[in-house]
Order: sequence, then C-alpha cells, then structure tokens
Amino acid sequence: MIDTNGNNPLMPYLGRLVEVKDMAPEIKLFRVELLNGGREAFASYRPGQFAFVSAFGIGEAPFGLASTPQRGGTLEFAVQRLGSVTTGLHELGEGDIVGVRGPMGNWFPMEAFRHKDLLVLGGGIGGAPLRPVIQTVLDNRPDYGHLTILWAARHPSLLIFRDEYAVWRATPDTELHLTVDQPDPDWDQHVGLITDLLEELAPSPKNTIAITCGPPIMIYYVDQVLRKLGFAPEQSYVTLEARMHCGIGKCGRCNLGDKLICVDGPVFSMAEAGDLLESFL
Amino acid sequence: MDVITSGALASWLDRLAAESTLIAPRSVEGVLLYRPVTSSADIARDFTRPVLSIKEFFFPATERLLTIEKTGQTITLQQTLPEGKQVIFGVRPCDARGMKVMDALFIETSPADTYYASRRENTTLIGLACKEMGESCFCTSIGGTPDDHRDMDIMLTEVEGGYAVQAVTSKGKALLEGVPLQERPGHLPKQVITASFPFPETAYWPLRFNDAYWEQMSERCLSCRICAYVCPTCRCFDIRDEPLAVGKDQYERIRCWDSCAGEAYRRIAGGHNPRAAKGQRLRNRFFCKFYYYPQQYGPLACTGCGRCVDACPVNIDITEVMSHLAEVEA
Amino acid sequence: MYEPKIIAFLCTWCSYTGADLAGTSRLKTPWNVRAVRVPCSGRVSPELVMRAFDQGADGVLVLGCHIGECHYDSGNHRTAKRIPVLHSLMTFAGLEPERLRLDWVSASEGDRFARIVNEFTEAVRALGPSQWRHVNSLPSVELPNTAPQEVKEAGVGG
Amino acid sequence: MPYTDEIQAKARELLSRGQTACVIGYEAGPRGRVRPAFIYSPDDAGRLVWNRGCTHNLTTYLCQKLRPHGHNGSKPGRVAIVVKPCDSRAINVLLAENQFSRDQVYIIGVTCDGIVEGAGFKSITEGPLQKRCQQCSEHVPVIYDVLIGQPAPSGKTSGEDKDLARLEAMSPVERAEFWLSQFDRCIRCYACRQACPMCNCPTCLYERDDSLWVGAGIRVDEKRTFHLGRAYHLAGRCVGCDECERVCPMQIPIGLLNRKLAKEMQTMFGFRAGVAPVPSPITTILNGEGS
Repeated sequence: MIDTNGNNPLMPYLGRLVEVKDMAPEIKLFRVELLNGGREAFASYRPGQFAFVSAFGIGEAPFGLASTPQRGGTLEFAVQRLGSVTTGLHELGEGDIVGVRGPMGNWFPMEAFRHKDLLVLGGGIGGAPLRPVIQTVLDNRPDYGHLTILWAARHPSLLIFRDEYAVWRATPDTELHLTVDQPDPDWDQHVGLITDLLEELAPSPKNTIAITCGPPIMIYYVDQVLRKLGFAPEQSYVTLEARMHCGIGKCGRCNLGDKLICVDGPVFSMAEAGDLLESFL
Repeated sequence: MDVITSGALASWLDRLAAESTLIAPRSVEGVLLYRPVTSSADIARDFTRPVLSIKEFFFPATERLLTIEKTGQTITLQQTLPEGKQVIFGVRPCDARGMKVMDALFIETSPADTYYASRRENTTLIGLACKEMGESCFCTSIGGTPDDHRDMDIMLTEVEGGYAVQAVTSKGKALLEGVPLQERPGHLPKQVITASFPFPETAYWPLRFNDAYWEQMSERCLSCRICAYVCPTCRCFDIRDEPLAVGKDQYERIRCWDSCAGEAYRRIAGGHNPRAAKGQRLRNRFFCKFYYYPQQYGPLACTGCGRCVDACPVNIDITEVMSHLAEVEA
Repeated sequence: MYEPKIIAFLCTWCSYTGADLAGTSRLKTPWNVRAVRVPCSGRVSPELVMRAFDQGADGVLVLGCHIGECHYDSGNHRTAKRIPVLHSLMTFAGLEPERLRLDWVSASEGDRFARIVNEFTEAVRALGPSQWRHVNSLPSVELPNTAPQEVKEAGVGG
Repeated sequence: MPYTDEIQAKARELLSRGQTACVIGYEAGPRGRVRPAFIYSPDDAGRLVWNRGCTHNLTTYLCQKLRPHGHNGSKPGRVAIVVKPCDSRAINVLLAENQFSRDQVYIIGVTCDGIVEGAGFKSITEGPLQKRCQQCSEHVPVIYDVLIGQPAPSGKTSGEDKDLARLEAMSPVERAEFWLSQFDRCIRCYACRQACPMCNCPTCLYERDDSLWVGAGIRVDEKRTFHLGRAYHLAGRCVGCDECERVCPMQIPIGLLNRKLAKEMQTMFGFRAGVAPVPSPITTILNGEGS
C-alpha cells in the first residue's frame, strides 16, 4: 500500500513543478512531474490517497492528491498558504523542484460505489481530495449513478476548481450546487452553510453514497444532517486530516485512538469513524 | 555456569572500547547517563538505572535524515545513514525490552525505518542483571524481571568475584569469542521481586476513555516532555528542514524527539487542536502505552523502568494510574 | 590580517544617516561592518543579537539616537536598558565583553560613527575570531560520521 | 505539621462558602512525595498538607486557571492558592503584567523557613535545605489575604552566592566551556519553561514552527540560545523560586543564569522582582516614569 523510495521510506522522490496556477487567494494548484523513480510508485494511486510534498529547506507536509493517474502522469496538489511549508511551496514557480513521498493512506472504494448515486460534499480546500472522485466518475460515467456535488466556500473567490464547473455541469447525470457564507454582489447562487444547502436539497439516501471532506467542524455537522436524511453510517465516507510527520505509521502524531490517520485512513466510513475511541473534532 | 572474572571483564571492555564505540553508564557532572567510554575504569557499576534509557543510541534525540543542496533549480539529496559498530554495556532488562518494543514499530511494521534498523543491526547489547529492584521499578508488574535475559545479546549477572555470562544471541556469541570464561558449578542467583502493581487488561482500557479521571489527574501536569524523553519506548518525532551553513543553499532534514504531552503536538496549521486540553493529552499518553500501541504494533509500550515516576516534577505516577484503573475495574 | 565579521544594527533615523554622512564625507570606515538598518534601536531584540553571534558574527554593534532624540520618543530608552542586561548575560555565558557594544550616533555625527566603528573593529580584531559559534558544536558544512550512500540527481539544470 | 490544619480549615471555609471555586495547594502522593493539589470540594480539603517538602511554585498554574475560557471569554471562578514567600512575589509579577486581577485570587500566604533538598521527588520533609532556601532571608509572603504561621523576623543568611562568585571569577573562555558542558546534557524537554510561572506565552518564541531564532535540534549552541534567551526574558521577572533547576532531569544549574540577572537588575536599576506589583524596569523608559 505504501510505496517507498528505494529502501528508505523517508527519502523523497524529486519532482518538477510543471504548472503553478492561482486558484483563489492564498490557494494554488501545483502540477508535479516526477523525475526519479517516482513515476512507478505513483503509477496507480487511488482517489483519497495523499502524499508528502517537500519545499526543500523548509520541510514537508501531507497533501491530498487532487489528480488521477488515468488523466496523465503528473500529480496535482491544491495548497492553501497556512503554515511554513505551504508558504515555502507558494514561493516556488514552474521549473522548481519539490520532493514527493507516497502515495500514502487508504482510498475511497470506488469499485464498491459502482452503479450507486454519489453525493460529494466539499468545503473549502477540503474539496481537493474529492476532485479525483469526481474525475473518476466523469471518466467512467456509465459505471456510476447520479452524481450530486455540493461545493462550499466562505466567499465566492475561495471556491476551488472554478474553471472545471462548466464541464462538471455539462456531464450527463451530474449536478453541481455551490454555496458561500459571504456572497459578493455578483453571487446568484446559494448563500449559507453547506449543511443548509444539504437540508434544502434533501437528497434521498436510497442507493446513495455520501462523501465529505472539509474542516472537522463541517464534517461533524454534515454527518448530523446526513443522519437526519436517513443516510446510514455505512453509506457515508469522510476523509480526515491531522498534523503528521512521516505518513507511514511511525511518528505517532496522527492517531485517533488506536487508529492512525496516515495508514488506517485518511478515508473512513462514518461507521468506522463513529467507532473511533477519540473524536476527530 | 560460565563466569568472567572482574579483571577479565575490565580488559574485555577496554578491548571493546578500542575496537568499536563502547557505551556504558558513566557519571556526567553528577548525572548518570549512557555515554561513550574510552576506559572500563569510567564505567559505573553500582546503579539502579541511568536517567535516560538506551533508546537514544537507536533513535537519537536529533538525527540527520538527509542533506539537501540547491544549485539553481537543481536539488541534490544525500541520504545520511548511520555507520559504525557500537556496543552498549550495562543495559538493564527494562531498557532491552524497550528496544524490542520499538522494533515492533520501526522494524517489524512495514515499511521498516532505515535509520533505526541500521543502528539496531550495528549494536550489541551487554546486559547487567539488577541486583535488586529500584524504589520506583515495576518491571515485574508488566511481564519483565530484574534478570530477564531474553532481549539481550549477552547477559551478565554478578556472582562472587565476577559475572556469570549468558550468550543469548549469535551476535552475543561472536562478541564473546576469545574471552576467557571459567566453568563454575551452581546456578544464577535468584532475584528479589519487590514491586507488583495490578495491571488492567488491555481490553478494559477503552471502557475508561471518557472518565473524568483523566482531566482530574492531569490538572497538575506541566505539559513538559520529561516523561516521554526518559521513556525507553516513547518514539514520537518531528521532522523538519534546517539550514546547514549560513549564506549557502544547504540544508539538512532532521528528525527530533517530540512528545504527545506538548501543547502544540496535534495543532494543525489552521490552528485547530483536537487535543487542546491537558487531560486529553495525558490520556493519550497512558492509552498509547497500554492500549493503542499494543493494538497497533503488538507489545505494551511500557517496560516498568519507573523513570517517568522518578523524573516527573509534579509526581504524575504511572503506577498510580494503573492502580486506579484496576481499582475501578474490580 | 584577520578580518572580523561585524554586524551593526543601525537606527534608520540617526545612526544609519550618520553612517551615510560618514560615507559622503569620505571618512575612512572599515569594510568589516555589515549594516542592518532597523526602524529604531528599540527594535533590536536580544534574539537578533544572539542570532548574529550564533551565526558567526565576531562582534555586534548597536547604534541608536542619543537619549532624548528618539524619533519614537522613548524607543532608545528601552535599548539603553536592554542591551546592558543582555551584555552582562552574554558575558556571563562566556562571550568576551568587548564583542557587544551599544552607543549613540546622531544623523549629523558622521565623524563619531567613523570613530566608533573603527574603535570597535580594532577591539574585536584584537580578540581574534569568536569561539561562540564553533565550540563543541557539530561542524556545519561537512557531513560528520556519515558516508554518502546514494546520490540523487534532479537531472535538470537551472 | 502545624500549618496543615489551618490551611485545611481555610480551604474548607472558602469552598463551602463559595468564595472560591478551587484551592490550589499541596498534597502527598501515593509514594509520600508532595505534589500540587487542586481542591474543589470542602470534603477534599483534608488532602491538603504543609511541610518542608512543599517545593512547587503553584503560581505557575494561575494563568491557565484564570484565563478567560471558551469563545465567549467567560470569566473563570476565583481561585485560592497556597504560596510561600518566594511564590508570593511571582503573584506580584503576574499582577504587574496584567495576567489576572487581584480579585481573582485569594492568597493563602504561609510563612516559610525553608524547603528541603530533594522535595517533590522523594518522600522527605527533613534534611538539608535547598540552596535557594539557605540564601533566602524572606520568611513572610509579600502579598496575601490570609497569613498562616507566625511572622518571624527575617533570618540572616551568609548572603554570599558561592557558585555565582566562582563563575564570575572565571575567564570568558572558562565560562563558555562551563556553560557548554552544562547545556550539552539538555534534552530540550522544556520542563524548566513549563514549570516557570513567568513562562506563560501561549507559544514560546523558541518553539514556533517558523521560528528563526533557534533550530529544533539538540546541537549545544541551539540549546544555549534557548536557555540564554529564556533567562533574558526572565530578567526583572524571575523571583528565584528555582523550580526550573529543580525539575531539570539533567541537573543543569539554570538558576545561576537567573541569579546573575537578578543581581544585575539590582545593581543597574535597584530592582528586585515581585516585591511590589510593578513591571520589570527593562520594559519601561529611563528614570522609571510610566511604561
């Protein structure tokens, strides 16, 4: 499951930034072309997995993989500038070298989701690891049922992957709902929390899988609404985040009770998440 | 039994110090620590246990993982693996057990940690059985004994005029080659067991997770890291890059000890901290020792060495926690 | 001849302008001094001074406005109290006292700036290289006790 | 011990009348070692003790306990605290720095004629006094709401700090070597900082993720930077309770740095920390007018 660089799992592969794109204020999309041996390791990573990206000289941090190998050999990461590593990454440009370790963690069981309707809920930068889920459905459209995407951000400018919405919307059997907390004058879509939007849409739990990623507090409240709508915990998946330093189950940092987010997660069904001794909140 | 005389032991140790790095208990400005020694004369013999365990010779407080050099847009990484043989003399059974506990995580759980594994490979442990249990020792409550030889390469037990020698592993046998041993009749002296604390079953711990007890018992915790750093099994770490030379584009990626008792341990870049309360952090420590670690990697992450009991500035006592849980369980 | 590395923290209103004046007046000042321009000598926190020594400075000079002339009224009052305390702490920890100096230079005192800088440089030169950074600490550039195991090349030029 | 009953009675009274929500004092742990105790109910007041093993400076808990908590910043309940004369000066420093207000604490001052060496780590109440106590002449707290014990006249001490004098007499090179050999043992457990009532920054300057002031490793010069920086931050604030030195598992004489700076503050500014609730002179302008 964890592919490592040679024999040393802490040694990163090198990758070159082939594209750095501003997605929103303080959020950039990095596209990385792997240089040494890493291509093999990342040949068949899955939606939901993550990798450590190094800004050399500053450090490394985990990021959800925002791409799928089916769409080409480059890796994509959406990075919000928050701490020292993300700041270091934001200072890099096309042609610069970064380090990549991975792919790490488990993934969304996309095979098990076949022929089911999917409800994808992304909040802010938390939408990034859900993009591979959306892409997988779009690229294998007949295999999946109806796809409903609820995409939220604090402000319209903070919505990520905006240039892809048209394609998502144009795909048959796919709908996209946007919502923001603080609209600007041009905003003509839903205003409010993602939970408000979810309650208004009230999707049926029948033959449906819900997939959520966002801040812990959002995951908590989305789960409450999903339960109210009749979603069983087994029908609901989340991807969790934590501070971590190794990604391979050694550094002890990311445990939730006796589970480690880096190797037992980051993807959990709400049934599994509910069984965790320690709350992710 | 095979016996090495005190004199023969001294010359053997002097030879080992000359041939490889010999690490042994030594007084450093009044503090007993495992430190490299050049002469057997510097080695302390009469002690309960040094302040720090032997883990720092496998999992150092700070170690370099790799070096990074930037030249224009080119990056050169160089892996820096530890080298050289080391022998640790005077290892107590609790510390040797600690290494077995760490092996379960760093070696036996895939992927193996290259740095730890190579140090482990290059190190031989010469144990010294405890003559008696220290005031805060409780290895016997946790499956060990003061003369447990199982986790050593060589075990020494003090007898009249010298030490009884057990070669436990092939690494140990190899190290003993050419060492003069006397065949002596009789058996190893029996050890005195003085401490026995009730030990709550692993399966019982989750039932106590939400107890108010954790908040109460942790109120006096200072959130320092002594308990984790003196512990022979605590292994949490942080990784970061630091500049190597002023004004040059050279960096090292280092790994350093960390502790779940520290306030920022779980805080993420956005500021969210799921373990902001002391009670949550200390609960994590005890659950890690007795529940999480066994669930994740197998062995209990406590060897009963009692270091945390003696070093805690505010007397947070792991045996008191065990006793409390056992009492609630009963 | 041994050339010491000297870091001078100069208040932008007085001392930095004083240094400028020394330059435009073509007064001779040693090149050893690396000037760090700060908004006020009160900005020179003890961490800055310690970091300078940690990173290999042989001497640190803090220059501010004369007391009563601070652009911010009392910024230099704090300097006047803090730097002497830091001086005594660092001396107690083993730094030669001559390596840290606090003084005042106004915008019109180009000659005074030149004199102080020359005096200080000579005093530090006489002491020789600072042992503060290097004593007992790992060498910083060589890779100690380790051998190159594997070299990975990015394979792309800058 | 004679004062134990009085402390217990006071705690019982404060808690049963609802005058304070909590009493912070000392209790004996299961091994007989004295340790901090947090008493919330009059029924638990019997756990409190007073003896020569009561070494901890309990004021280190005050900032956390009295900080407004929750998102609405609700005011926490009033807290009573048992203090020795040295600890009482820490309260003055914290008051001067507006960490909490005077009405938030009920101060149970205890007269003290010294704490024994090894206190807190051993079940011990008799024996030689700690070094700091041998040099201390202050037997009555400087601030209190109730005083337990008889105000004895200030005792006389030699007044001489031999360790300090020995170090001051060394050459700079010798001193540098002395300190490096001491800091070499440091394992960066931060117990010194955590035990200190004055080290109450939410995130220590030396432990920020993006800290430029010191690396995260254990190179000796990094450790020296941390310890000197910490000592400097305590200039004019340290009350000399010496808890930092007591808790150090590596027995690094950290207190020497603090005593040196206390002496300098006395010489330079005629200032002694915590005698009154006034801030350190290095945070104020010259001549002391205002801050």
